Amino acid sequence: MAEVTLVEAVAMALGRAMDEDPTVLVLGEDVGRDGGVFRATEGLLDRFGPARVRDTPLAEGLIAGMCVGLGAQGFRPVAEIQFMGFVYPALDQIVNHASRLRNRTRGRLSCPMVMRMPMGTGIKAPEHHSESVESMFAHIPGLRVVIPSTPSRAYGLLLAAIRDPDPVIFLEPTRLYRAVREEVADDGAAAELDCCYVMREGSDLTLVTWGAMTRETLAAADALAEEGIEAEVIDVATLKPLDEETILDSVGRTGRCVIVHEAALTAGFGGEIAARLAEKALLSLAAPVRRVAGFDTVMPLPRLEDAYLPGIDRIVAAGRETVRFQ
Amino acid sequence: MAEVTLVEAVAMALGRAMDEDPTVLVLGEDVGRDGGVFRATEGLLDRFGPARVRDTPLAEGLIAGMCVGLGAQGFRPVAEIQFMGFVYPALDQIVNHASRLRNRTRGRLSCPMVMRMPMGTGIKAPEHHSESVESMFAHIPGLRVVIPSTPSRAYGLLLAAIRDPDPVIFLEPTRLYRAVREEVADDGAAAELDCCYVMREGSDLTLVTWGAMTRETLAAADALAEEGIEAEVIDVATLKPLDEETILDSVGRTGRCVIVHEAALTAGFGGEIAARLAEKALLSLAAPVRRVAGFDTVMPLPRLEDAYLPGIDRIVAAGRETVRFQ
Amino acid sequence: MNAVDRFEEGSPSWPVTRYLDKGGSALQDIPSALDDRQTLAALYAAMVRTRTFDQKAVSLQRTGRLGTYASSLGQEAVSVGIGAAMDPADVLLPAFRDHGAMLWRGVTMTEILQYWSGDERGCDYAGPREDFPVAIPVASQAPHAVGVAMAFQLRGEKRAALCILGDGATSKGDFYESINACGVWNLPAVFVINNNRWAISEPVAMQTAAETLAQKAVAAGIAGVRVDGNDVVAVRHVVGRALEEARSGRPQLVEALTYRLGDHTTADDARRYRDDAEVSARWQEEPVLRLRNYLVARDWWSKADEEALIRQVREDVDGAVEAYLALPPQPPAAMFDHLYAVLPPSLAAQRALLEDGDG
Amino acid sequence: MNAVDRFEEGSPSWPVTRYLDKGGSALQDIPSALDDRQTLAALYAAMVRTRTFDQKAVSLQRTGRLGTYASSLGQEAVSVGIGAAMDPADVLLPAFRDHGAMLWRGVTMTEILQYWSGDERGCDYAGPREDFPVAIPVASQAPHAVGVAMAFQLRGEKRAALCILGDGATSKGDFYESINACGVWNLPAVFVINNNRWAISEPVAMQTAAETLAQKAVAAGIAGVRVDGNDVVAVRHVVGRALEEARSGRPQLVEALTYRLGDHTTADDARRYRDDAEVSARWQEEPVLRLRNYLVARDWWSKADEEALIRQVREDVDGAVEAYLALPPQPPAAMFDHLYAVLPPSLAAQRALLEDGDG
Ligand SMILES: Cc1ncc(C[n+]2csc(CCOP(=O)(O)OP(=O)(O)O)c2C)c(N)n1
Ligand SMILES: Cc1ncc(C[n+]2csc(CCOP(=O)(O)OP(=O)(O)O)c2C)c(N)n1
Ligand SMILES: [Mg+2]
Ligand SMILES: [Mg+2]
Repeated sequence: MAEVTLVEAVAMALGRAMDEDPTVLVLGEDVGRDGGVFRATEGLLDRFGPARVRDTPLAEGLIAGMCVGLGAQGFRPVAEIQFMGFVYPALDQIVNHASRLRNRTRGRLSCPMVMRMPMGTGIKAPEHHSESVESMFAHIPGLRVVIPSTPSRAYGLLLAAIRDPDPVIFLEPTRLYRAVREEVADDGAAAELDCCYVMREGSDLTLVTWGAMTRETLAAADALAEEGIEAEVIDVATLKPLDEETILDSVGRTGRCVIVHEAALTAGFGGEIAARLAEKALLSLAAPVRRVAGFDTVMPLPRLEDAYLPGIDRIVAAGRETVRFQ
Repeated sequence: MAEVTLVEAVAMALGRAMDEDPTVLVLGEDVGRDGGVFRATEGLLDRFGPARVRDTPLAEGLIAGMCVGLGAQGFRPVAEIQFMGFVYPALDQIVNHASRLRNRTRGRLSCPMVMRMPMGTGIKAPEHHSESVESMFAHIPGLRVVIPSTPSRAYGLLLAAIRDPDPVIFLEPTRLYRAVREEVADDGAAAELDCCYVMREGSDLTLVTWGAMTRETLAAADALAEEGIEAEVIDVATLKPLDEETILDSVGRTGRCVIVHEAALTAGFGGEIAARLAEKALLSLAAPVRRVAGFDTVMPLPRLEDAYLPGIDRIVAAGRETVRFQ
Repeated sequence: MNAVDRFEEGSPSWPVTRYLDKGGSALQDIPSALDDRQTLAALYAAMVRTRTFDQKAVSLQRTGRLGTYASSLGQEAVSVGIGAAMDPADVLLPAFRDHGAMLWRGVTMTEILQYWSGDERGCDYAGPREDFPVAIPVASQAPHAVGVAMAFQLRGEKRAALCILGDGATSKGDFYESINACGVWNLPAVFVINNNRWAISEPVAMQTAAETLAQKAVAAGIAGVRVDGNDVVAVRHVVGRALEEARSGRPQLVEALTYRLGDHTTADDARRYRDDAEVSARWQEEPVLRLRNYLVARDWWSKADEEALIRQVREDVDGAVEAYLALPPQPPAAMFDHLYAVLPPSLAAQRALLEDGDG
Repeated sequence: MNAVDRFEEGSPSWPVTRYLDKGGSALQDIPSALDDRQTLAALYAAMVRTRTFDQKAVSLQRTGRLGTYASSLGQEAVSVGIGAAMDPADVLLPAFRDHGAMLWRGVTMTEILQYWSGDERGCDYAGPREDFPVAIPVASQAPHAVGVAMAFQLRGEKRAALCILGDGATSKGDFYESINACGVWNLPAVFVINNNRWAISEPVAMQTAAETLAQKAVAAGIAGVRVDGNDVVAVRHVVGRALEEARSGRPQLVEALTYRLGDHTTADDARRYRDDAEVSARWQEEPVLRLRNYLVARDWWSKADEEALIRQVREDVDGAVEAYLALPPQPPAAMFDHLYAVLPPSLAAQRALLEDGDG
């Protein structure tokens, strides 16, 4: 069993999926000889050849639209969008077609595609390389929106996403690509979609997060533990469709909840989770729900990236205040 | 003073704005001789000529991108997107450029553009003519998102939007275009942006909504009044930046809140409002917040449109249950 | 307004293929593969069928029994010619005005009416199972054709994807991205531009300064040709040849010159923006009479043939309308039935809300 | 891999304008407006300046004092030629690799460094106030050029918008939509395609089957020409003529053939995907030495000139770097300062959170 980073786990899952299913294709900009700008498709060209590992012209709308055609024909395209900031030209195809083809044709045609893309800050890249607009996708009926937070989760969820018969937006936190190594068995075992994962148990407070912010959130939970506050940490993992039970169950026990995300606060996905609590857990809530999120301003260029990103301190402070709230 | 429909009020505001400011331009598909498919630009070509009222090639990305160039050059383009379902090709320009140009250049260049588009169901048009994805725009820092609910509000808010120095997404509820007539003076008076409007006062319950759903919501409030429940009805009008004070103030008094919108529930803008309540009005809340919203499925073709749309009954039921909640 | 002039046969480097002149006289020998009564009569019958159906659909809309509908009046030759040129195994990716091609390929009139009545089941074609449904967002079907064609190439199948687009669609980026990609990969795809001279109220001159739409192929490094879209023989032939080329890995762009004789859709009133005189003049070029004249001149079509055809087509259309009107409505909860392959449990409550009639 | 062959002078219908051959010998008379020592020496100096700056920027990045940076090594002639051809009143809409043009137009080295260090203030150019900042999303600047050109047209000004795009950008829909729209409206815009043969790891053959990129103009019905992008004289001349045409209402597409001698950016390692031999061969064509050879041959450039220039440029670059390194950081709350013209009160709390250092 190899110790791998998250991006290596992605490559491993892609290789596995292509191995076991000849209908799986990989396409995108620089996914071939270059192996992807983050090396997520490294080695695939040599293993599977240029027919199945295809460098595309520089056109995200085309990439997404091709996937719809390939999907309708029974292929399982896995497309890479080089950075989330470049996904917008693909939105028309994702929203108006990929998410609707099955519904529109009453199941006659479908769209078993995966669109992978790195998201979020943390690598000090130029503008548009640090987007977190997962809530835009989470609003669209017919899509799945999945965000892994560890190498093994990335491996398992990506396999599940590729095998899933419907379109999946698979968001890979750039900041985690090489942050940690983990033992991941290349055993073809998928992880469960459509469910939250409890990363840490605790009875005083529920911290809900996903993607890269799981790291800061776990660190904040450790810091809170030193103050005697035991926080449960939930990794939402699949934003859509949302497994609200796990969250409601936890908050039902703790009565206190802080939601953490990197995306801008307003109309971010944290709002949806807070809303579910206000609707379905009001009587359990012993303190106001808090959101620790990105500011409602344009993600700054790298110099101020860290100032934008919700840090451990802000999470700890929000957790502390939430627990102390009477 | 003329009795006008909402779409006539839009045309009136456009004419007024073009009259008083030579930098105001109108552009889009079929906005010239045809006067727009809904007649929102009727008469403008004859009054202002083809240089200022411009039929564009069929390309929404181009339309939005041109506006960025025109805006940077000091013009105030008012673009029409024919239906909200066709706005996605423009998203790259809206999100990556229009909303960011001022910030990116530290104020050197800016983007005083308005993108108007009809939204929502109600006219039994084919697919993609019934979208309500306002929350996608509301998530983007640097934008204003404005939705009028009456002819006079449309007139005043559109003038304000055109005069505003920053990009405004101006969403016109198709269902209201010809639903009512109202006296609107063509006096050039703008309505206030960035604030909610209280459409009806009441002390038992707060109903929060916007756009077309204001009609059903007001009707529901009337029905509730017959049961002895006095509902306050708030028209959010500007979703971004959000005036949360008016909402918090009302719920602070009523302790009960139902949010109504046509867009799909999950990650819809109702989630943001419910979240604000869970964060900032928890102690005032005497009952769980309720959202009455579109289902999390693809907006069906016209035959099932009415079944998709949250109806008066659902609002009344939610209001009643919320007030009865102990 | 007469903004379409330069779209006539003007450009010498982009000649227009045509066999029958406006009046139906042959300008050159009809391609031998088409030059028999049966083939031409079938093309003629399909155009009559399409037009009859179309008129019925418009009248159903006018009487409140159909939703907004996009008529193909005057453009029957483009659509029927495409349908006839395709192999059953090819895949059609139509726009929203291509009823003739869909009907030829076996989509039923009832299905088409059901779709335009606002019922998704109309897209679950019993016939051509792999064909794409109508594309409403203009040009958005073009990249799907790239994907479909790539699927054929990957499987080594001798099939082609045929995508129909309007002249307005040639302004959209997805059109260019798609023809360009087909060039890169030598994909078996044919893009037919139905140049009916108008995109709602905008004449082609408002879409492009290009003298022809066929020449847009140059940008992609693929072949582009023009055809008289009111001459079904020419369309059938040129598109047929294009499909052969495509199946051999040479993607093609075909510009078919026709004219939208009707309103844009039933929601439109074209008199707001175009002269009646222009429309009347274009009636002189319309495709149905043109082919009939030719058939009659060759003694391949009699009054009796015509009457029998009309009777048959009316019967078919009436039968289809009857079947359409008798269709049971979808239950509201059906809106959840094909959202995902399996409805996630988290949506069950919403579905139940609808089933309770509480929706 | 040698996928770019057909992009050499191959296509007879799309000739490449060139004055100096690889070695710097004149192939034809230099346009008289440029044929003096001062003009050519200025072009030479600007290329040296650009290259020196570029190398410094890369080394700053390597030593952790700059963010990811896109070098223009080998492409100085395209960028400088454009800068020199433009009037100050024209507006530049660059991609992210066009430092030479920006510098010529008065953007300072310090500003460019500040931008690539991740500080928005680097886009608040003290010089060309109307020029657009660097566009990161490929081809997304093209429609801005349409808007800018339309503004000039509306005001009746004799100015042009000049938009620079990479070869990869010609695959994106916004490029086609923009050139097409300029054709429709006869807008004063020039689009220069910097064909440096690579888009990160993809050679041009992966972007298009078109034999040239200039021919993409045919799709838009506008003029398209090719120029040797390593011959600054040719670039200066061809782009200058294109700008004149554009200002008279005839939009232009110019394909400049050059080569990306360096990595895509400092985050890239080009040896992963392209042969060293290809790069070495291309070094024989690079633009700086080419012009120097010509100048020297004409006795317009001495060793002393060269030394003086190098000294001056180094001094300038060092001064700029010093100024850059001394720039005070933006306070975190600055991220709210230009979000809107006036910060909405509802955001004051978030801004305050940052100002408290609590962020
Ligand atoms: C992306 C997009 N924008 C706008 C519309 C609205 N619309 C429907 S049809 C049409 C004109 C299409 O013209 P053309 O492509 O020539 O096809 P035709 O209607 O003539 O068959 C427009 C603007 C749309 N459907 N899709
Ligand atoms: C829309 C978009 N997709 C992807 C990227 C990532 N990316 C940055 S540069 C580049 C290649 C650009 O190639 P080209 O246009 O030839 O310009 P060059 O880098 O050669 O100057 C890519 C794919 C991007 N910036 N924008
Ligand atoms: Mg048309
Ligand atoms: Mg390049």
